[in-house]
Amino acid sequence: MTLALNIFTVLAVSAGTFFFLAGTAGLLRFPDALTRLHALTKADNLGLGLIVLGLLPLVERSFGALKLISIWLLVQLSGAIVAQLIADFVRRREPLS
Amino acid sequence: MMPSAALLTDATTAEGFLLVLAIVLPVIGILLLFALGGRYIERIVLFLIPAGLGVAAAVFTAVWRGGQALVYFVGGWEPPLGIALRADGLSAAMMVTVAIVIGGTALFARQEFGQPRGRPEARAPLVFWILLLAIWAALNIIVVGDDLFNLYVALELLTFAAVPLVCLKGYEDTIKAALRYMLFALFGSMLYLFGTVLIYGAYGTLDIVLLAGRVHAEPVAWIAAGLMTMGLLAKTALFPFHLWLPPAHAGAPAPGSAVLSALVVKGSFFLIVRLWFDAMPGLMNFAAAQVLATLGAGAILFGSVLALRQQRLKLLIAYSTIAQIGYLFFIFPLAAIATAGDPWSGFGWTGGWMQLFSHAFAKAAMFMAAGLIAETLGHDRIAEFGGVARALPITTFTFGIAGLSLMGVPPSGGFVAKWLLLQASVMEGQWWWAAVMLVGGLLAGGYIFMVLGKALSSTDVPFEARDSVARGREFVALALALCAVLLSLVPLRPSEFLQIGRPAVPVVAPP
Amino acid sequence: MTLTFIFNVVLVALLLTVATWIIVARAAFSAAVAFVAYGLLLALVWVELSAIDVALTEAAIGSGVTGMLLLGAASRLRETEATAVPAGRPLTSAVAVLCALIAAGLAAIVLFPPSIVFTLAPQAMARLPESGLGNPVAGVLFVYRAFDTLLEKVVLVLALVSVWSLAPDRFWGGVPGLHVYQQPNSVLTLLAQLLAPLGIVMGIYMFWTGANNPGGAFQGGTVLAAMWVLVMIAGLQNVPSTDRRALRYLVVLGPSIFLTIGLAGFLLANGFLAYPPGYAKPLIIVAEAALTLSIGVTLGLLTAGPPERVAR
Amino acid sequence: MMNAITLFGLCGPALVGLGLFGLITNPQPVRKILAFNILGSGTFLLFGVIARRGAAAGLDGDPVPQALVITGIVVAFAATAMAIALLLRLFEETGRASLNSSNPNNASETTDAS
Repeated sequence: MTLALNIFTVLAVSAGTFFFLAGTAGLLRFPDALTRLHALTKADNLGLGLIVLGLLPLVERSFGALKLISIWLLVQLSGAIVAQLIADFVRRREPLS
Repeated sequence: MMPSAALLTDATTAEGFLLVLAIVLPVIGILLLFALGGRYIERIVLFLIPAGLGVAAAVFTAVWRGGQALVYFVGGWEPPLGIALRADGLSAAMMVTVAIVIGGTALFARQEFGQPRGRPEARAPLVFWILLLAIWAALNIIVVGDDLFNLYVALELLTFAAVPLVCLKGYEDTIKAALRYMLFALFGSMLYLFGTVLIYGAYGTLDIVLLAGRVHAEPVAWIAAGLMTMGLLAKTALFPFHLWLPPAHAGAPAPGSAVLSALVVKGSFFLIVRLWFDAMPGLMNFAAAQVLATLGAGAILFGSVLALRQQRLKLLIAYSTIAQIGYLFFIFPLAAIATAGDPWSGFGWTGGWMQLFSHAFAKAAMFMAAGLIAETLGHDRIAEFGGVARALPITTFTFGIAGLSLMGVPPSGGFVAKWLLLQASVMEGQWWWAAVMLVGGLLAGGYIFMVLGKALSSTDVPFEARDSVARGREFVALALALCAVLLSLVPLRPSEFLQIGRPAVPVVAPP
Repeated sequence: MTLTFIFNVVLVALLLTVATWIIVARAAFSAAVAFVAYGLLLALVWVELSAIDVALTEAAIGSGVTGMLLLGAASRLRETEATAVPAGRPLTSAVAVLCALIAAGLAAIVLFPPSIVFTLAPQAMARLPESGLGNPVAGVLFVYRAFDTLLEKVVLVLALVSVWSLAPDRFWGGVPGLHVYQQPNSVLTLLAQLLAPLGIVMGIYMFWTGANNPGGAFQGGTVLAAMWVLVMIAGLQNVPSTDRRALRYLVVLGPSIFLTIGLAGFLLANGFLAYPPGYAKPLIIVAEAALTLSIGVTLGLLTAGPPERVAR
Repeated sequence: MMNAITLFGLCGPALVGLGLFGLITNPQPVRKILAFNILGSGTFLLFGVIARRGAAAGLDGDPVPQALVITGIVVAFAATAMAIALLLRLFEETGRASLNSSNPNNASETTDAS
């Protein structure tokens, strides 16, 4: 059981890290602000979600698990809204694109 | 929560609570003024200034009577875990000087920075009084603080109070001067803090008394002392770190200039002395002392020559401050390496401090006089000073007798100081400092007489009659200048009071 | 070479890269953006150094509020950058050599530490039970060195006075020039509505737990300040005018209560800033509660800047 | 031997060097303020390493330096806030944000009747 959980942790965290890497690559390579934003938010949500999911079995107390999940939720919330704000700003500054 | 067996020979003394009071009183004033606002300025300040003067006098008396330092362990926690306050003779004398200059400044500024009745709270008055009280609190901590980090916080408090004072008028030039001052100060405080960190790492305490027994002449101590000294020199505006001072001190309103020049730069100088003489007594050697004094000599010559070339009175006085700060640094070669006995009983020690006290009174008086002249004329261009003496006889007289101290001519505290320092440099066989002092005195004579000569000359344009209110302020400036003169009553020998509570002759075994 | 060590090497490499970028980057705005990232990396270093209290402070104040101030300044000053005249090359090289020498000297001190390691940890721990606190850092801040903490609060009040003093005379007592987001009912409003209640709970929790766990008045107060600024920027609450009595009382509330408790020590305990036996913890909690509130208001006002328009 | 603590300990001096360099050479005040913060964080980091090396009595570090760093961070923040406020005010007055100054003797009257 522990082994299975450990394998799960390794897989999930690795997958999460991969998404972060992909997101960073997108941030660096994509041509304009909106697509970069797209890459970044996707990676953030998925990557962090997977990492949190992977870490959950390692947490000893349920309060710790609650903290982990709330971190993810908070990042989701702020990430989504900040992305909106940036997109809004870009749209207003460059109405043509 | 009684302190356990004290590690020190010192323990909280009976009158130690006075030191807390000296710091807390102005702090209460700051909080009250901020909360209650401009309408209460008169009442709060009118209560606090005499109370603070009283506390300073009480500290002075207690040290005088007891013949030993006052000590207070805050919260009952002894160092190294806790913070100690300690007032020796020197601290007590500093505290009284600070209180008198602050008190004088308060009287002088009452009219200029009064909250106008029946009007909404005005900016400059409220800010001025809060800053003045903050400078007072910070300086009181600096003179009695015994913990290097606590002193860092006090140093920052002093800076944060001094910088806005520079640009209180809000003109473009003064804001620029304040920003430059701030950047110098940031540089200085970080270097000081870095040295503090190194000292804690090497010796496990920040208490000055404990450090004296632990510090050895080794690389880490040298690097720490070097960085801290450099940082404090930047705040003291010793040549070649003086660039920020003239525009800052000249740009502040007159009472602000008085406090900045008379007291604020002395705060960081005081810490340099605490560092080398109290915290790290085994570290000072001939070469280090010569370097510091050489910078001082540079300041005297450079500051005086530039003062001579100024066309505006406030800038002239500011450059004169740079020069007069230079003399203070002669204390290092002339007191640190006393040929006979301990440093405290030598001529150099007393001479250095007399220079600080007399300059504090004289410079405060001089900036006030300059403020009154500028107010009357509407400008401070020296070339157009003709007739000032007839219009403002008391102020011109004030400027003159304050000038005596800067030149080092009797009867003045400046004469006592410079005479003692000359004596010390002859006794120590370091005649070169004597030569610099003589040249500095001549140059000071030059710029003082340049101003007086213009002021005494006649003019075709008659002056308008002044307000009668200004007469009171003229007398405040005169009183401070007379304090500098009164210091000449101090006997021309090493002061016993300034030796009270000084540590025994440092004996630091090599590592 | 353990995995943790490799992580630390990467962390330090990143930290130094970002720091170098902050110093050499062409645009001040990108340097300020990098500074926020730098602060977060630094907070990780503090975690690695087992100084969680400092990590929280660094993240909240060092990176968060300081970063916000710097970003604001850099964006307002953007058009002035072209006019700055860089220092000459010989001077720059000389200073670079000098700074490298200083850094090398300091590095030598790190590499060859003194043979005796001094620490106050045993003394601090031995006397901690007297205060009833469980967090030794809180013990240092509110018991052994409470005087530093009190003075630092006065420094904050003074910094606020100084910042306000830069207002032109006609705006004294007016409203700070915080830039409010122009579009009402945007997603920012939503963020403020969702995040602010959570953040306030978080800030109070951080102060409350600080007596026994990492946290405390500074960190909690900073979170409160951030929430308040967010609410103001989102336009949910007006930026208050600086002549409001209540605002001034809130700023001095914490320092005043702390000072009062300190002075009461003269009568009730072993002197200034000493606590009567058995009452140390409740008194510290009271002081910290007031300080958290005052820090929140003061930091918020410092971020908002000097008054820039007349109160309505 | 190189361990993580020494690594962080070396990071401190490097940051101090960088910060000093930026503080002295960069002409823009806002960059000087940034450099001051780097200088400060290097100082604090070294203090943190000293604290970590003082681990004893069941603690992972000496709490005294840790507490001092917290106070230091707050004071450094206050300094930054003040410096930035000054800089922004200068910018509003002059439209510029540099200290390239004129001779103080030529400066406009700063000592008029006040």
